[in-house]
Amino acid sequence: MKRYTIDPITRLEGHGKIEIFCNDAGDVDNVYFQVPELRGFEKFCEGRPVEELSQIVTKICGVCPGCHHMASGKAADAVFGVEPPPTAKKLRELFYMAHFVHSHIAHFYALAAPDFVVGPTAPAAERNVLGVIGKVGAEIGTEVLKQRRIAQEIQALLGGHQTHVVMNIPGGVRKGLKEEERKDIEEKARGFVEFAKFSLKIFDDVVLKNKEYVDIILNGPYALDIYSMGLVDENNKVNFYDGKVRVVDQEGKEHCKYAPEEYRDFVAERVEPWSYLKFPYLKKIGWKGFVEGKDSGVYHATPLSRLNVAEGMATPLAQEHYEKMYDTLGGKPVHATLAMHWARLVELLYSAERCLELATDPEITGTELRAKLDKTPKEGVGIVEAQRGTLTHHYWTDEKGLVTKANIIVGTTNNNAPICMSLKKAAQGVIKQGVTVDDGILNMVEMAFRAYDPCFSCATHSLPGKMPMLVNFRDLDGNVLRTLRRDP
Amino acid sequence: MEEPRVGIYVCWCGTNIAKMVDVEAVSEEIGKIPNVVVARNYKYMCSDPGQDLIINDIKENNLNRVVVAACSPRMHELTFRKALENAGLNPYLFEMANIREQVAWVHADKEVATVKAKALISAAINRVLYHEPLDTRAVDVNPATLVIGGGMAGLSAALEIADSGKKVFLVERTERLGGNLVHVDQTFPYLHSGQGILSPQVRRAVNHDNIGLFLETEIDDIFGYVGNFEARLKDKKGKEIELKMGNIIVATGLKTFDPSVIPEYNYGKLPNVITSVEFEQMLKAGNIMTREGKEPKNIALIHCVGSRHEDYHEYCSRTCCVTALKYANQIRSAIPGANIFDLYTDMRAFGKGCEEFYAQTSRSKNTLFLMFAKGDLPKVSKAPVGEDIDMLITMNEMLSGDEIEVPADLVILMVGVEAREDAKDVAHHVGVSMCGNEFFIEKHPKLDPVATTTDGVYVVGSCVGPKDIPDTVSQAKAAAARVLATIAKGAVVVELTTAVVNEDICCGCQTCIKVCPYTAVSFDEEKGVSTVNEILCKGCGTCGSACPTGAIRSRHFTDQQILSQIEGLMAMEV
Amino acid sequence: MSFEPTIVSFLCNWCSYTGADLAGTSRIKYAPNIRIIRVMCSGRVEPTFVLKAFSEGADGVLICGCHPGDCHYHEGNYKCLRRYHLIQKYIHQMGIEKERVHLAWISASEGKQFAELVDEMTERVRELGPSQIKQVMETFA
Amino acid sequence: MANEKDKPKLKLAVYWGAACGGCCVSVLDVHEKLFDVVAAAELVFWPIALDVKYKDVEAMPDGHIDVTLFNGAVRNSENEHMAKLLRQKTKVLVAYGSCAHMGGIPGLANFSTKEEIFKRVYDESESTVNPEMIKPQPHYTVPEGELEIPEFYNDVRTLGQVVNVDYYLPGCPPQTERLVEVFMAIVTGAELPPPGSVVGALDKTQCDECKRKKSDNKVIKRFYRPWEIEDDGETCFLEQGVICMGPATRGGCGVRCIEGNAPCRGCYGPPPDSPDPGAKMMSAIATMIDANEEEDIAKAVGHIDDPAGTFYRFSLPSSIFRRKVT
Repeated sequence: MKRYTIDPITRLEGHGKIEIFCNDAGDVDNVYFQVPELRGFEKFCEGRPVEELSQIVTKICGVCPGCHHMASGKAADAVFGVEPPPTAKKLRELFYMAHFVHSHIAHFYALAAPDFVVGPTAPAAERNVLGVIGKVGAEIGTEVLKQRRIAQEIQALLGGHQTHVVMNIPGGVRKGLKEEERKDIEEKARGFVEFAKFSLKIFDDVVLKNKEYVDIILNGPYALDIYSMGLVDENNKVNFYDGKVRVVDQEGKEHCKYAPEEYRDFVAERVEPWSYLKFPYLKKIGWKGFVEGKDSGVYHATPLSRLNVAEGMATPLAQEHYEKMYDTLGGKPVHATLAMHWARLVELLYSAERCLELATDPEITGTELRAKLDKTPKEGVGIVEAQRGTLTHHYWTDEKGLVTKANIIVGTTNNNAPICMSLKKAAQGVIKQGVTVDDGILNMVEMAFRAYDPCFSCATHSLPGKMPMLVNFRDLDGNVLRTLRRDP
Repeated sequence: MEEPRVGIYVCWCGTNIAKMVDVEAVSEEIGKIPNVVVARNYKYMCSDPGQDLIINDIKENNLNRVVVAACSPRMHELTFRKALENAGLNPYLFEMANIREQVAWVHADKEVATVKAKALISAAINRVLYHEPLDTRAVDVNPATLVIGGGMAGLSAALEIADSGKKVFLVERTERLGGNLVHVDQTFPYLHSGQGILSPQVRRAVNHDNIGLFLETEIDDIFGYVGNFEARLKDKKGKEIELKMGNIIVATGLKTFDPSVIPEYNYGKLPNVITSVEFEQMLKAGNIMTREGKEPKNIALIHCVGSRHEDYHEYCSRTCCVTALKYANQIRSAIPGANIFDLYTDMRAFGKGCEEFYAQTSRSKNTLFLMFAKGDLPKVSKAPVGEDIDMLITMNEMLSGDEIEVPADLVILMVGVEAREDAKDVAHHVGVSMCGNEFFIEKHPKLDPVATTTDGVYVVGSCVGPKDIPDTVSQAKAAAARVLATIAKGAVVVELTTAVVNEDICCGCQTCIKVCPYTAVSFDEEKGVSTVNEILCKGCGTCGSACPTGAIRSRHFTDQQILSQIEGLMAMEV
Repeated sequence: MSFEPTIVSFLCNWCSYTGADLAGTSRIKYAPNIRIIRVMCSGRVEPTFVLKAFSEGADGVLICGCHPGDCHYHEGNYKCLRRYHLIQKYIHQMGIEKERVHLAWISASEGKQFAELVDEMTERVRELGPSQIKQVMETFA
Repeated sequence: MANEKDKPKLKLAVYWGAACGGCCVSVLDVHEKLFDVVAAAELVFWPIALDVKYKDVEAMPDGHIDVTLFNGAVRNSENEHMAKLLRQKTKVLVAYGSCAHMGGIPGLANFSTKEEIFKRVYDESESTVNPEMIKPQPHYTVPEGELEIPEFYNDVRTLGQVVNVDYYLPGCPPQTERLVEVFMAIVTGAELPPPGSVVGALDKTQCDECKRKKSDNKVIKRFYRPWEIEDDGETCFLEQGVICMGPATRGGCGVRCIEGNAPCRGCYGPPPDSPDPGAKMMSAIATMIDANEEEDIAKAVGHIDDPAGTFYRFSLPSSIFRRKVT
């Protein structure tokens, strides 16, 4: 038996590792995606004052700290049984939209674009953001970095700290928005909308006008027949900050729609001895292993799944592109993994538009920033949609508001099983008897993985974006027969 | 910092330390510790030859750190610091390990005691490694002196200083000078008249050009430091007076014990049970008689009233015994026929001429000395009707071993003395400590009996403990001499074991400002940092411990020194 | 052989250290487990010293200052009392028994009381057993 | 160093242990300056970005890498292995960010044991269904072969507790400007402080830069949690009774949290020569209590919730006690 160890030092709570086992015939037997690190936030959040958590949990991930900050902030509100005043909620969402813009821009240009703009089989050396720039022009590269910076400046302005935000306090936010600051954000938001539109145009020109790519998306070994999860508002439109979690099945039929505090009735996590990261699944369906189909509780929570569960986008331009995407890809739901890139761009546009809406909302400069806390703290759940999946924080406290228990389901964790399965499928699709495994082949496998934008890969935002890749051909005893890797 | 070269000296203190600590073994083992150049042990380190050992080693082995393991630093730290100075080494490059009071005298197992001694010494070594040379600073001495209390002690001190041409402010809370002596008719053992002794002194004090007299005046507050004190006085009308002085002599005296708390004596219930103070009034008035106006036939004197008794005061009031003898003599000359019963526990007639006075008194007729056991108090009760005497005293007489009844028309309680309840306030104003029975504590009971732990503040007379007139006066004059000496020098040296701010670290949070009880820390708006006034700072170190940045260092008690000392303590664990 | 605790003690110079000296001059015997460090005022004692003592292997820490109202520096002992309460709360949170740190007031005249205090403290700590901190230090990896 | 022109590119490595990625993001936050950095330095190892494997690092000659920015604490066997390897291969090893510097937020795990953490995460977690009580195993055999993951340690350690560190660059994450300053100093061969120093942070603490109004009124009757007061947005937090780590935390971050109306949390660590990262502040806070009566003091202290988590929020592993005694 051969073993391929794809050892991308990747990031979630630590470094990811992919093990591909092939049978003697040279066909892929099985694939394991391992997350080899744990930090145990659920444990050491115990004993901390609950208002502290929204600052502590940002350290779960420095790439999407804003998501944890928001989920935690909402959980803390719930613990005190309060709703923040409208201004506070809108300021949080404004921050959050900037967070999405910054993240989605980076992912598309640094990770997704190289595969399409430069081409999946192009020389590795070119298949990175610099390659993209080579294709579409240097000023765009600069523009990418600039937009990302601007998005981060907005986060710093509202959140105090550009990375590990200190915005939330139980019942609201610590800081209001001045008119001149609002004006500035409004300007920047207009820039976002333009840039999002431009990005969709690039996707249109480079990907959609290229039959080969569309073919890869639709017919490549990149489709999973699993459930979709995402957060929707009262009109079942996509929402990242607030609403209910909706799950649809393979045909797009609603499986369930639950409020944050009900999450335990619908989601459960499984432990495997070979990974520190747990595997969530739909509780009512149950765990049947790493398999597809209606009877398997496996689901994904990604840009694509979010669009799948929704009945549309809440902003006009995003809605247009939403419809266009499903028309092009043959109606809802879409299961083609690589369609996530498109979906992500639709979300980028939505975030930009929503950012502008909020920046021009008269209430945004209001001065009522905090609700009065008069109830005894007890228990609360906060859910937001993180870039990388539905994020759930659940806290219990004593009467002083000191945390006695915490339970957290991180965005990427939702996709732990799907990632394993996509990788297996991709590997089975491309690594076959007689196929010499080369750089391009490995990248084909990697594309499946990257599509999820798992939190670990997003740390590479705006750098030459290429998953490090190493393949060891081993004999049964695991001795390396031949090593294959890409040169940077 | 230059390579530390430490000298260790383990003192036997005769047998005091040597019999409980294996000094040989200790010095040998300690000698192996890095940086230790010499390790010796010697019979008496504080003796001249002992100090010479250190001085020579410093010169010959060019030591730059010295540790002496001996008695408490409160005893001899200064002695050895001087030795370092004489050898040309900064006195602060020295540390003491207290292996007498903290080891030899309090532990019973030599092996354990020796281990502990080693630990304390290794801690001292660890500490001294981080000692730094410290400067001292000379400050001018204000030639004026504040004397608190206008009794015999205060008067004597004030006059001594004033006579030498220096200004004195004499503060007395009552409306007249003289203190307790005012009540005394005659003094023992030579039966001089109290007035005869007192009035000339009072007269001189009142008219003395160098004495500013403040009657019916109390201390409101005192601040400053040796050479430069400032006092705020308040007189009866509430008027405030501000004064500046360089030294302070505390002579606040004592008060007599109130015997009504002793059930056995029925004082306050039986009209003819009186205190020695009240009896003095009779003697002064010249007529000894009962409340009923009759001349008493049987007169009893009871000793140790409120003294030498665990329920009241454990200490001896020192003057009552001889005073009682004095009464016996005075009564006999006033009422030759009277029977005098002297009920005592131990007759304490020490002091010049007192024992002779006792002998002479006991030889005289119709004075009967009866002894009761300490704590086994006689009981005074009304005599049954019909008897022609007023009261009966029942007691276990020790010499005969019989329980006897003593007849009495007049019972004189020889009341003891105690500290004034307001002594605490004074102690606080001048910063002196008090011992358990509220008398002030001297800097050293033997070597420095009139000074206190606060430089420039002296305590004299009965506020330190019960005293007779000669002791009081000599203390007062001793203190006066000390004060005059500093005035003559014109300057005193103040230690700079003060707090100091590292301005490169201080962030200006101002946590330290309100922490200081002496307003020695202030905020420099310009620099945005705190600064310490080295003269006002008394070196308690509280600000250093309150500083969140570590910018404030408590000189000679730095973090580094103390933390290193802790390591040393543990290094020697077995 | 029964466990012999080591107790590091911080005594203020004016009251407590003098009181300890008095215990000595009065030849009052007490447990040899105590190791004394002199500070000018209990107000100089800060958490760092206590934590350091434990990390070096002390099983208990005894802090003594002047009685309330009698501080040679007016209020240093109150500052110490405030820190003492927070130190206890902290070490408790770190899994160390509160009782391993003790604050007591000893005046210059309370030699007897000091000796008794040392014996009590020694017994209290003996009952608690050895402090685990030093072992944690050694196995920390 | 050699003069500007013929100077070879600086060989730079970036690696994380137990970290969140924020440190890496802070490196990326040079934004448009990124190209200048790439011009001045050759990234020889940055797992999240480059295809350079452990093996390749092992193959490098000792001291091959000029500067390594190691972020993250040491939490498992892999972290430790890489820390030692990179120490060997690096001339200047920089503990980058709070986790490598003091243990950081992951260091709070030293309140618990490995067993307690596993129990909570894999057994007790309310959303977890694990009747067989399965726990991740460093070595596990699946039908197809053996799978390995690093061993999870009981203690979280700082980088300095595992290997010899040349410089500490504090912050959670370090302010990018500070990184660029230090980076440029190294590139231009400017005078570097003695090894073991903290770089990229000020000796003075936050208050020195803090714009809030402060006075000597540091006396606190009652401590408040941030949500218990109406922060006026301009008075020193401590003077409002809210514990702020500012006075005991190095400046250099631009008082960013306080600018966001949150009290300083202490990520930049204590000023120079601090024997313990939290004890000084603990002492200061206790001293501020405005009470002398024992019961009043106890009451005031009662309102200081979670002292260990407050004074050692980012520094538990580097504290005198290192971890909770269990």
